[in-house]
Amino acid sequence: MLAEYIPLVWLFGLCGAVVASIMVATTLLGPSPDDLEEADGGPTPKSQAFECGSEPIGQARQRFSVKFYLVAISFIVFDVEAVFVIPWAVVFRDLGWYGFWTMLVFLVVLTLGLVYEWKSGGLEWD
Amino acid sequence: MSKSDIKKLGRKFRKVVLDTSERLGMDTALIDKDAVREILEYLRDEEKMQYNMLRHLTCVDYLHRDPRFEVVYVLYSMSNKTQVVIKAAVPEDDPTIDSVHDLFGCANWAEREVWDMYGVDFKGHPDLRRILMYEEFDGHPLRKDYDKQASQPRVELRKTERDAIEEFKTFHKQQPEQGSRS
Amino acid sequence: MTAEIEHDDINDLHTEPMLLNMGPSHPAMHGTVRMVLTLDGETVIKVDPEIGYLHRGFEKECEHATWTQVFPYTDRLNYVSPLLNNFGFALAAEKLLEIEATPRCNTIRTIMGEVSRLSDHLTCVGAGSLELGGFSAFLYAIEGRELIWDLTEEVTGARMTVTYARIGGLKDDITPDFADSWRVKRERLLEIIDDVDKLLTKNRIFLDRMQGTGIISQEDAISYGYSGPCMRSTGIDYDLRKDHPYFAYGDIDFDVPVGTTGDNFDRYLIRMEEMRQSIRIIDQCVAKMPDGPVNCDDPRVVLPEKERVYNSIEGMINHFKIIFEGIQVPAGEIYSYTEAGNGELGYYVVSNGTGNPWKVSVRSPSFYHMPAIHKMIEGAMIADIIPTFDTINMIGGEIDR
Amino acid sequence: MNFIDVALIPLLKIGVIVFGFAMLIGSMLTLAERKQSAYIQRRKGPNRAYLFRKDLRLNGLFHLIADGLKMLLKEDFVPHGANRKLHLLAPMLGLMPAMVIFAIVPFMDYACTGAMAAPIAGKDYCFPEELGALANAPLAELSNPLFNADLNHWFQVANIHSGLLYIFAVTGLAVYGSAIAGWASNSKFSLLGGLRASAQMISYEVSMGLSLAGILMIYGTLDVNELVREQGELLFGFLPQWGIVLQPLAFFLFLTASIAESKRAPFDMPEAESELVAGYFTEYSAMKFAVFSLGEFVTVVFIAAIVSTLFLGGWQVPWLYADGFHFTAASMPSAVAAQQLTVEAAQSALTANTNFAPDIALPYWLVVALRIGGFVTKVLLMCFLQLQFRWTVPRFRYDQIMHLGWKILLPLSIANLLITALVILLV
Amino acid sequence: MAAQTVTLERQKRGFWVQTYLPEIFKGMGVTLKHFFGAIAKPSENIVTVSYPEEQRPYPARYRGRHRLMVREDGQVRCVACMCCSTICPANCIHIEAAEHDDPSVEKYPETFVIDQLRCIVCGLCVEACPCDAIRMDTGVHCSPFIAEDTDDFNALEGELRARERAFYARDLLMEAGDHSRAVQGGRRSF
Amino acid sequence: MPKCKINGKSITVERGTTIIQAAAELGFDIPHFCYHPGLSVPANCRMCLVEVKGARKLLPACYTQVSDKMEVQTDSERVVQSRRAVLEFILVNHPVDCPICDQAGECKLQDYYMDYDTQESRLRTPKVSKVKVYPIGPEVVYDGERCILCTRCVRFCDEITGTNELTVVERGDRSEIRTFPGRELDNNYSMCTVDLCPVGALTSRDFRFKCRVWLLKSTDSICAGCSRGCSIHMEQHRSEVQRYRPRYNPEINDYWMCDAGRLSYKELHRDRMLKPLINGAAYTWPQVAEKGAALLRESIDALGEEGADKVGFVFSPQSSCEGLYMARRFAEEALGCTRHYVGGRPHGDQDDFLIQRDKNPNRNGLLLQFPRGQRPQPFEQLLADMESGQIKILYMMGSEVPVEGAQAERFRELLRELDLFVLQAPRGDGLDELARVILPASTHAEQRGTYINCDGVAQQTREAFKPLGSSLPDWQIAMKLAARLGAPLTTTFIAKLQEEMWEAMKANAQPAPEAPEAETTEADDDAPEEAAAP
Repeated sequence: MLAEYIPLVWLFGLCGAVVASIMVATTLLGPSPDDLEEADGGPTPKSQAFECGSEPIGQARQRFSVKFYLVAISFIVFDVEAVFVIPWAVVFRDLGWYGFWTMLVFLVVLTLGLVYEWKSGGLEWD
Repeated sequence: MSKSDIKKLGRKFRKVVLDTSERLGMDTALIDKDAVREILEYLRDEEKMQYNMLRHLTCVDYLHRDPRFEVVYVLYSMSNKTQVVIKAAVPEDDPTIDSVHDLFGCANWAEREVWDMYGVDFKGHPDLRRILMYEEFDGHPLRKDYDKQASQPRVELRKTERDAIEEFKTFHKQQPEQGSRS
Repeated sequence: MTAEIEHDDINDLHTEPMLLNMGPSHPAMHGTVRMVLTLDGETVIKVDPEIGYLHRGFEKECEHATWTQVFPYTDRLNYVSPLLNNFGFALAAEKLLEIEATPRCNTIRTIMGEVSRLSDHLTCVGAGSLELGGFSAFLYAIEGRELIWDLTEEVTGARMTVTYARIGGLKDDITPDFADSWRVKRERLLEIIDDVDKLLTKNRIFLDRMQGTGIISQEDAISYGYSGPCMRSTGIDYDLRKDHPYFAYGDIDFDVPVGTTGDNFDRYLIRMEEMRQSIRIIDQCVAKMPDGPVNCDDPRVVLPEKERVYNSIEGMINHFKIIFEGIQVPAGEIYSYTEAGNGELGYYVVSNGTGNPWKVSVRSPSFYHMPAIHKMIEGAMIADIIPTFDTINMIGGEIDR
Repeated sequence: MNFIDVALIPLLKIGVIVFGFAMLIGSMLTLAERKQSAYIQRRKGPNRAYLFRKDLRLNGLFHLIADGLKMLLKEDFVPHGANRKLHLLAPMLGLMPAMVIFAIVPFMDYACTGAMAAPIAGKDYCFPEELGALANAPLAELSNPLFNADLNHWFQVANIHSGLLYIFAVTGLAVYGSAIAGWASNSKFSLLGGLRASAQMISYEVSMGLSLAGILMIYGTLDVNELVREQGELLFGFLPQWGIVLQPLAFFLFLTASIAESKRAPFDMPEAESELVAGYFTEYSAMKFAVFSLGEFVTVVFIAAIVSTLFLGGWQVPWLYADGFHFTAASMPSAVAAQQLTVEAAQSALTANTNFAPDIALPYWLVVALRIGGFVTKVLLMCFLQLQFRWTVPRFRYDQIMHLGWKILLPLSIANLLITALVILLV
Repeated sequence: MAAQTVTLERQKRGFWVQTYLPEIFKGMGVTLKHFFGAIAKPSENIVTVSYPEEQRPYPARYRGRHRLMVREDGQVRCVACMCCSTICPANCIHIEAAEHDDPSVEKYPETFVIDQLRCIVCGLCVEACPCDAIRMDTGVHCSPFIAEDTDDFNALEGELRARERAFYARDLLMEAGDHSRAVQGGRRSF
Repeated sequence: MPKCKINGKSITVERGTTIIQAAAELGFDIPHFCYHPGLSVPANCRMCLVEVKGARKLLPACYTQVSDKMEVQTDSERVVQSRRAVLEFILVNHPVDCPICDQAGECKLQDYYMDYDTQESRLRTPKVSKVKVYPIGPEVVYDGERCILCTRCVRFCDEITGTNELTVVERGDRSEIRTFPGRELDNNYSMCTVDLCPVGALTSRDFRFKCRVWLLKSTDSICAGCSRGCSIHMEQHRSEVQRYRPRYNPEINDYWMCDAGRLSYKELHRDRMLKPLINGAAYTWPQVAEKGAALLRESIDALGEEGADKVGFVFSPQSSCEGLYMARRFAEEALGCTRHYVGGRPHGDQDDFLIQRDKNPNRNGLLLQFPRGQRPQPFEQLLADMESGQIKILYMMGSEVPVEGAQAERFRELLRELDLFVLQAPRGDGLDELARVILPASTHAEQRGTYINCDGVAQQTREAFKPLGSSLPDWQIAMKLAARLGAPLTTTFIAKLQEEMWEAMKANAQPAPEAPEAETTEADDDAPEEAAAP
């Protein structure tokens, strides 16, 4: 059985090697950057992160909007749904009406969740 | 139409309207600079005039003349389609005048430009910064005694960036409800 | 329950505001403006536009130039429609000199002005599409603009920096085959406008981006001195060509489109419609082009014909005096206004009676549109800045002067 | 388990399919996109690069080489304050998933080394030369490589039974590339781009998964090869039973969701150049930058491949079966009969009944070639369509994308699922 | 009333607009039309001009590189009256006058240099010339660089040389010159 | 005292005043070609015809004297008509020469054409050809076609110089100005005819084709050619003086100036030293002040107790009073030097009109810097002192020496023997090779300064352009060095310095010379006060 997965091992290995060698190649072949750091360890104008030519204000790595987390949480809920639905779908013909009703209940519960999130503004962006 | 407006203005504010003229189709009133808010507000709100749009705000530097500056307000009436020009004389030794940014929204930037270019200080302006030149610029370039070819030393780092960090901090402090829940 | 939730939780879902410099070197900032944005996630809380990156000292230069030498500078104000700036200044100087351009000159100015307006609007609509990701519509519009610039080049000798107007007239008469040239280009332009229309106007993605974003109210528009398509989008029919006709506009039949809500989509629609109206205006002008001289008959102002200059001392003296002294404009001051691509282009010109203007102050439409941008952007999302900023059509050369 | 099976054949397949096809088409697309957009926009497009002679330009073909070399020789720049390791890792994570996902894309059915493969009810069966133990097995066993040694999956890197799950698994990985790139760069534009990318990709993954449920219900398998085989059946006796025919809504849902997954216009929010300059790869240069865009293009090829596989019949050429064209179901044994037959009975039924001859008989190698060609054509067409799409429509706003994903695609795919279930049960 | 106001009514979005698809297909139709048009008839439908090989003809009025007209005897027409350098808004014309051996000429430009990089191509100099000595109708645009010379940019020295090449001196400007029909110094009789 | 009305305005004038003068007093400009206030009045151009009430014909305003109750119209229709006619006549034979004519830009003909004529040419016959580029004198070129025969030049030679070289020959439209046979226009003031010529018929050989006049920027200044110090317009283009033009000053030079003085502007740009040098190495001013002061201090100290006594200081009568005042204070307070000498150019020719024997413009100013009795000694004394070794250190202002020939050679030799030679001058004149410290000073064209001429009239120069190179006005150099030598001269602004200077000069001179009228003529007052660099 597992023999089918042997090509995958090869594939992952090969792709990884190719991508890594590209990375190494570009680092080696391109001109090596210089004066990326001021004497005090600060960035030179060249090595500064891009902010339209102005000096960046504040930190780039800060807490970002909670809405992004909301999406992540919603994703978990609905991706779990997908995880349940897909095996069910594959064997759906065998399950027949019984399978339909059970899944309907499951889906309704989840859809209610979606409706609640929708109504409470969890899917709004401003 | 606006001719009578300018006359009416002259009659109503006899003391502060120094001169009126109508040359080249420009209905102009020269006024005392202290009355600028009063007159502009009157022109804007008066039922029959409704000069509700400030078309242009600029300043002219008449070097060697007293008063040296003239701040010019070009007003337009949207309903009557007429225009008047109000000029306020500003002397060289006291280059200040009242701001009208709350009467006309566009005066905000226009006044900043006049400050930048001529150094006329608008009292009551909320944010009188330079607008076209950089903060560190020395002098007011459109004054007639500023040499056209004058050059200024290169500025190493612009202060505004630093200020923006300060501003960020104060913003953060003043409006904690806008910040994170902490 | 919903309301409760909104009060208790949603408003509380803010995070640290992020300060972001958008511009000056940012693809959507038209090269020359910087906006310091305070962001909450994707929402803009506060915007502080900063201009001046393209400041060239236009007004200072003008004070040191002769009246004629100002024209090359005006080309560089709104560099997308240089002819309109040219004519605006010519009109101001003529008002000061109290001379009138000839009917033929006025008609040509009307034509070329509208040609420039077409290029302005095509650029604006195209760039708007580009910045929303619709690259093809942009390039179709640019193709149209190229056609227009070809036409401009045929007439003026240059594509952008035309220096075509002169006080009291024009550099040259219109080309003899202008009408034919226009007829060909007009067909293609209409096709292009239709293509852009098909790609954008009813596309829901485009509608979602444009409708209901960047709204300015009538009161704000008046208070901030809005003009042009931005003013008309709010429903106020403020168009100087209609209210105070100049050049040949008084005799020409055209519509002034106005919007209803003052949002980006209205401004887009108005520009699309104005392009069609411009074509209509040019058609009428081409049809009834008056004969006669182009330059007015005033030896103080207009250079004598070359034939006279080469062959008679009188012409030569006249020529010399105008060249080295400049046109002597009588002392006085004037606020002269024309309807440029973006709105009211005013020149406040003061003369002290010499060959150099004492002051030339430009009321550029963009300079009056930009201060109110916070009214349109604050509370919207970052992405809304893009169409809003575009339909305002800020032109760096014009705002920074 | 010999060396040839374990190493040589897989490596050969990887070489041809992943590097020879996916990567090649992907990198060709970089040029194709520019050329195509040029023609759309009445331009000429890139045509300057030349090889050896100045007039040897081939209309810009050498830009492929020139651009690659240029990217390779550019300065590799890491901004100050960036996390160097993650900064390096991110592009690799951007390209890797797009490449490894090709493992399960079937370019052809198994190659039958035994007796002539023949269609029964729209499906090909490979009869071994010697039926042997299979003679009494149900017909379905013919497709099982455990029993039928003559099945050779030469046209698919890994013949995994749960191929679709593998797809979901690997696309899930793609999020990391852009998210890490956005965070590692220490730039606000990158950060916003990375956040957008991750939120958008995970949002659309839900719809993507659910929109496929209908397909799964109909064909009842997770094996990609089997899915394609099922699509060869004829509906109403003449219409190939492709996914798009049975699940038109799911087709649009899946296409939309997968384009959104690939972060291309009109879903290119994470890299929206007019807002975020270049989004999560703002701070990337040289080949690192190119790897991101290469990843994007390989994803385009992959999406084209998977959409073709799931909805456009994969390697199926309409009415073409192992022995030639059958334009109606009447020229094949019917499905109900076929399923109950043993292998031996089926073979004898096939050979006995002259009615089951193909309408146009073709040699097997030609059928193989046509099918591979057909699949490649479909993939290219879908690539073209995606590129065309990009040059036509403006881009969404960020909240509109989330709106589309959560409020339109998700409910629609749930509805699609239920309706499909109902239809299946009722019909 | 010549101009009238027209209010642009906003159409309600129909169902099909809301479904995205028809309008997107319509848009695709436009782009596909152009795509196949460009492939089928490149000469008509591709508007790009591949610049160095193909060149668009400039219209007759096009203001290009300057040229100095010459007299019948091949000498420069210019008499160094400085009108052009006076009116030039960019100060790009530098003239040094000198006394000519021929008393009928009297004055000629010993040095006449136009800095083509400073020139803003406004054409005022042509208008200001009282002798028909300077013209901009060459139809060659003011590029001081020649394609083969781009290698010079590798070095600073090369850049400086390139800057120098932008200074078009009298003889170079005269190369494109031609006889003018205008009479020098005026016709003496009519 | 007749009282008349011109254009409706009344004025009372002295008897004998002409209409043109009276009108000018009222601000009415009557066009004229042949009339010149400094010359006799021939009334031959007919340009200034005005309408006088009661007179049948138009009367020449330059000639007609104002009488009581006269009513004059200077711009009536008739007058303008007549002017147009006159101009048309003049232009009939005028060549199309503006492009090559130096006068274009200050040409009366051009001005009047634009003001009064602006009609097209009606000429249908050939123009008369006359002589062109005729060398009428060594400094002046004549163009017969441009000449309008106003005879100003002829009258100038008759009345002012009395040399009588010029006359009008031929008649009618063939008339030309010529010199008498065997002579040429060669006198000390011949170039004044160029100024006088209202058109471009007489042009200066020196200024010819050098620069268009409309590009020139004019500054009021003085001529430094001799101690007369004629008032001039100094006209420069791009920081280079192109010419001098006499400026009307009845106290000094009226309308005139001599040719030598007129050409003396060349001195301003000849052989300029533009960088401060110490031992041949160039430095910035702060460095030079530092090192130069140290060098002076060391050299003085090296000479022992009596070191200061061996320092000689040469003052230049070419410098302005301000420079000399500061130099004196510098010499006395900072160096402690008491041996003062006078440099400057040697004497030359003189005549009985303007040219003075003393070729230094500010000798009077120099002398006034010192109290009577302490006046600096002559240059010959310096030579003697150097010869006898009493001077070991020499600080010299100005590179001119009033000795010539062998003495000058000897001076150069003596300079070589010095311990230290500091030269503070605009020009090197060969002395810069001998100096260890070179301090470039700016000329009178580049600074504000006061000069007192041979008659004791003080005049001010103004800054026509910024000092060339790194040169500085004398007074600023003195201040820079003095600050480093520990004896700071505290003045920062030139106005304050001038006040102090006048106090000192008044004290030194009895009777005190008058401070100059602030500005003599139409002065642009906006030249910023230059502040000494701190």
